[in-house]
Amino acid sequence: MTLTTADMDAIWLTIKLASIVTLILLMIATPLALWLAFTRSHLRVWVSSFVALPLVLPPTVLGFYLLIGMGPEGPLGQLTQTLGIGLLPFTFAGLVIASLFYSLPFVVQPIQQAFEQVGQRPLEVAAIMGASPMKRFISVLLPLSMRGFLSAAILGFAHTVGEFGVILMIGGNIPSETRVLSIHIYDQVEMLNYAQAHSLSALLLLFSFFVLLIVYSMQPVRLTGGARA
Amino acid sequence: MTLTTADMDAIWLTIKLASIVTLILLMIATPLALWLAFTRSHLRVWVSSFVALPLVLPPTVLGFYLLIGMGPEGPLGQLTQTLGIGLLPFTFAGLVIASLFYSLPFVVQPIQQAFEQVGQRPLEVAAIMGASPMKRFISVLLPLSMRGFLSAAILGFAHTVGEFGVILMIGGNIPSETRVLSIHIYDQVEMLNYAQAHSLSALLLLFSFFVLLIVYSMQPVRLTGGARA
Amino acid sequence: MLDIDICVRQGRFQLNIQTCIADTGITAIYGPSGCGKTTLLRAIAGLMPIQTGSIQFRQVCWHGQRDSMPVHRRRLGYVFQENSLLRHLNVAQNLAFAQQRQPQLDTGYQQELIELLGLQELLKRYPTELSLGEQQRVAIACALLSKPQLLLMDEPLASLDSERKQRILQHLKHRSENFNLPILYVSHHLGEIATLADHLLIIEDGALIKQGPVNTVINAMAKPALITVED
Amino acid sequence: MLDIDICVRQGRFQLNIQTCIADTGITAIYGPSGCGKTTLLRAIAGLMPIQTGSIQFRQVCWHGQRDSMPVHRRRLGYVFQENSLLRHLNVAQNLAFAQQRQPQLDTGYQQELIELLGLQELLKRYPTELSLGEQQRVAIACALLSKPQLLLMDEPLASLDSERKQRILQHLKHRSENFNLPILYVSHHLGEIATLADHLLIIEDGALIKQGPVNTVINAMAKPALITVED
Amino acid sequence: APLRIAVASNFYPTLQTLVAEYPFPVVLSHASSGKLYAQIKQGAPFELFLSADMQKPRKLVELGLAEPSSLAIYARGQLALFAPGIERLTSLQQVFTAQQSPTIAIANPRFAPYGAAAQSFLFKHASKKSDMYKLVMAENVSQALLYVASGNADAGLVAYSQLIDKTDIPSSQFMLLPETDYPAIEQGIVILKNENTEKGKQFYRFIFSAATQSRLTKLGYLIPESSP
Ligand SMILES: Nc1ncnc2c1ncn2[C@@H]1O[C@H](COP(=O)(O)OP(=O)(O)OP(=O)(O)O)[C@@H](O)[C@H]1O
Ligand SMILES: Nc1ncnc2c1ncn2[C@@H]1O[C@H](COP(=O)(O)OP(=O)(O)OP(=O)(O)O)[C@@H](O)[C@H]1O
Ligand code: MOO
Ligand SMILES: [Mg+2]
Ligand SMILES: [Mg+2]
Repeated sequence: MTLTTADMDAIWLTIKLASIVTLILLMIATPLALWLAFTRSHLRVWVSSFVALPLVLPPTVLGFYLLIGMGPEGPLGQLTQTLGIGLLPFTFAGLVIASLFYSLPFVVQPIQQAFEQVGQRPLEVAAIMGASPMKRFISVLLPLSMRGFLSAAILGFAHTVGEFGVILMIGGNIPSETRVLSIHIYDQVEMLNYAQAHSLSALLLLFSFFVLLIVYSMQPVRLTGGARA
Repeated sequence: MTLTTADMDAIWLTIKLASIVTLILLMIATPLALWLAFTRSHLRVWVSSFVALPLVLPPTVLGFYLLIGMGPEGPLGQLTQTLGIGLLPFTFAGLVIASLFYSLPFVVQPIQQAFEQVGQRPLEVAAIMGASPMKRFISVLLPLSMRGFLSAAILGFAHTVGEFGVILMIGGNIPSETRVLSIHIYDQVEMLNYAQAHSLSALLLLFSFFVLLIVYSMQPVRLTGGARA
Repeated sequence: MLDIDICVRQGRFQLNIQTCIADTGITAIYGPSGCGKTTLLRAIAGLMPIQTGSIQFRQVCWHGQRDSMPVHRRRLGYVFQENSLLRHLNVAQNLAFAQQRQPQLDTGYQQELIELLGLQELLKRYPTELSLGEQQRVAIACALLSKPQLLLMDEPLASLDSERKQRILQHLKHRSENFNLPILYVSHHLGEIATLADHLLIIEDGALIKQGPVNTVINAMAKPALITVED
Repeated sequence: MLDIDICVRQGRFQLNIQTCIADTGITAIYGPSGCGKTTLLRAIAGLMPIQTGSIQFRQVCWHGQRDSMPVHRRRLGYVFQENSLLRHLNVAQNLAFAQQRQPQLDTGYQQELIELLGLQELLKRYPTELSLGEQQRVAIACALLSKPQLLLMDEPLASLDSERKQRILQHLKHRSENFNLPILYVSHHLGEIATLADHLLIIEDGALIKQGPVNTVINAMAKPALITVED
Repeated sequence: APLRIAVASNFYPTLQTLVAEYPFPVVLSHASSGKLYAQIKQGAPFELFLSADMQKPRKLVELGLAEPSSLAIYARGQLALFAPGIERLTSLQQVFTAQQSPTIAIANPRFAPYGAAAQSFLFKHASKKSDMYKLVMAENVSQALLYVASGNADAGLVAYSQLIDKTDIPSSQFMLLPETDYPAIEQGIVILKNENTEKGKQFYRFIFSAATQSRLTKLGYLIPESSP
């Protein structure tokens, strides 16, 4: 198969988008998951439900509301205009923001689950040994939750790569800016260029499979699976 | 707001689809997660990667391949025809099968993570007390993994409710049979019936929020979070 | 008789034991920390992969060349050195779970053990809500209630006070004698061993170095200091 | 002086202790299983919510009406009754982690402890790859290496053999005397207490029932049987 | 069983209006023409296909999935310019004078016929170089309209049928573009080879009836010069 410039652009854009979104998501999800895992506030249930909400909205519908929300009359749009950023739809930044909403629950859940499973004892041990809350978080909680972060990163990255409906809605299909691979392949299908669609899909699958293989292979030792744990 | 018959049909169809899919997914994912969590086979990495694959494919592209695979010339289509079931696309059964592929990784991951965190000791204790492998699974592993099953069920159900691209492709948008709520809302947007789209989305959100609230509230006691665990 | 002839590896540690253990009375296992006592009990229970060797209990093959009897069929009681309870069940449920081999709960004996071990107040509590000594007491009750044909105990009384310890030891001795229940009892406490055990096995560095009736072995021990220091 | 005046609740259990503990030498804490020994240590360490009361150590307020000093600032060593190690770090890394309060590793003392506790072979191993006695030894090393001003030990020697136990007890005594390090030492073993401790606290059912120099208290104990049975 | 019709999204609202007067039960499934084509190829249970273009129905005929003789143009789409921000819209140039580098929404020219028409119109009346405006492409004309309606795009080239008779869109905000300035949007119909062919033929005749064809002109379409 031959890759056209348009193909290469779409691939590169997709990798860029998914990487940036995954990174930001991990940064947002970690404190959120921390709070959800350890708080005793009754707000917990409400926040949990709220975080999971984008899940149930069909992507195109979510995209529809993001389009309105980021538009000149929408709250987000008014904010970005006041800040002098302009409007977000049809820009790469807009895709990033939309993807953050869309993939957040998939990243929060595994991290929260991992935090909950660590339990208090390792944190107590570290505190006794003189570790400040920050150090406990970095050198105890994080490494013990590696398995959860791995799941979170995989789900977040893959979900963003496979994202379609939201981007279709707010992207505007602009080459090199918002035409990611999923849209690009879809275009081929719509244009009845099935051969090109097949090739691109195969490439995407192979690449993803390869990435997943690597990530799963470097999975950390199972810290709790030992016979005596 | 007033709900038309078409609205009601779509809502009912969605609830039916998501419930059936979630149930089947839990049944498929449990043995798979069990194997993934406890095997030492080097196939593990390959199977893990394979399970996660549907994630990266854009839904419409996944739908496109399912359409071909379930069609008269596709392997699945040939199978169903030989079995005398006929073809699956554009039927409710077809939606169920497609959703299974689509949502599987979201259900396998949390269950697997939960199984891994249980560790060997509780299973050893139960075996010593005379529990057969089956009993160990049912009365020890399952209850200790409840948190994971909860996450899995929420993600699976919600993801199926929010599913759009795949269903649009293989469902054919047939009222009462394959026109689920996500498609129905999108139709309203397409037909510029924004008001109706808003109402339906609000309904979906409220309903989902309510369900999530209930599910999160009945979350089991944290078995490992105790101060001395 | 419990016939053991096994070789077990764990990282760089290797356990090589070939012996016959009496299937009556209490056999104490003694040895320095890390010598392989827990590993031995786990191997007997079927919880460790055995490299080569065989285990036979009362003429029945538990582990042989070709196959291995699954753990849940071996009719064992085992008080682990730590975490012997199911953390998702409360104390009463743990006791009930331990009796699944019986057609119905042995309420008489259960009541006796609840009194002996002082569990009355604890029945509704979950393992994470118990002190360590309380957990050990519940674990002993579970092991006894499961009507085992062989009882494995890995330092079961390490966190108990002397008064209660004495009563429990008496009960174990009585139970072992009257119900034909052999007990393998790991302890670091030679005083405890002297009062309780009939036989003694001494392990060092993964190998059996001495075995016999408890008095003979203790008297013959190379370092009598061990006994006098403590008692 | 360690001034304690606290009320702690845990389910239906209540601990009410008001006392002054000497800030020199070794103070043993003794009492039946479930009486509240672990709870007391955890409260002192700042790991338990305290209902009402205060804790002062050497004139510094650790817990008062309004605020509470965070655990990591209290300069404590604590050997927990179980799971005192960080399971994602190997032994050497645990030892290093314990020394984070110091500007640099105290390799001299670390080497001394490694020999005393026999950890040489274990440095590369993870906690799950250690026997229970080995874990306890590593935990003792960590607690001592963290240069604490107060050392809390919850039955730290329960799974160790007598020979090693003696050497460790000697070291603790020496360390406490020469480095002005008070030690609170929970034990069920009156023999051990008699040789090791300077002071003794007896707790029953959440309340302090006796306190004083170790010999006075032991001699005055209502049930001398406790001592003779065991020793 | 009711008659099942696959209809291109842009014609769906129009067809719904028409079907209201059809005496027999009809089930409409709509999607983009490309999707419907793929579905029909895989055995979708439709009796009729109303596409947005001629290419896809023709291909289905070539594949032997449709009645060759039934292939015909049922309507010709008309392009409209929609720019709600401009008072008294009369030409595309107003969009450029009102704002520098305006955002213009069209359907994707690579597969949506309205998109292709819109693009060629733009190239003719504005410029090929995109520094004069920012072009955003929607999946179809409905979405292009949404881009404009939500204020994210300043103007859009959409289907005239979407705007005509819309109570909430004043006629001063859009204008019909001259038919000669873009390639004709010929929308094709075929009868699919299916058991229900008879019912399909009946509806096919209904579409080409004089009454229906004249209604189409009121709904924003041009009718084909010759009907089958
Ligand atoms: N989470 C809890 N909920 C209710 N009761 C609890 C909880 N944790 C501990 N307890 C009770 O508090 C009491 C004191 O426990 P603690 O662990 O302090 O005992 P201890 O003196 O250390 O006993 P041991 O010698 O067995 O370790 C016990 O009776 C125990 O059952
Ligand atoms: N997973 C493992 N990998 C490597 N070595 C191990 C592993 N588990 C245990 N060991 C080693 O095996 C040896 C025997 O351990 P075991 O637990 O049987 O000792 P033990 O006699 O019960 O000691 P203790 O009295 O301290 O409980 C120890 O030296 C221990 O370090
Ligand atoms: O209905 Mo179309 O194929 O988007 O112009
Ligand atoms: Mg052991
Ligand atoms: Mg305790």
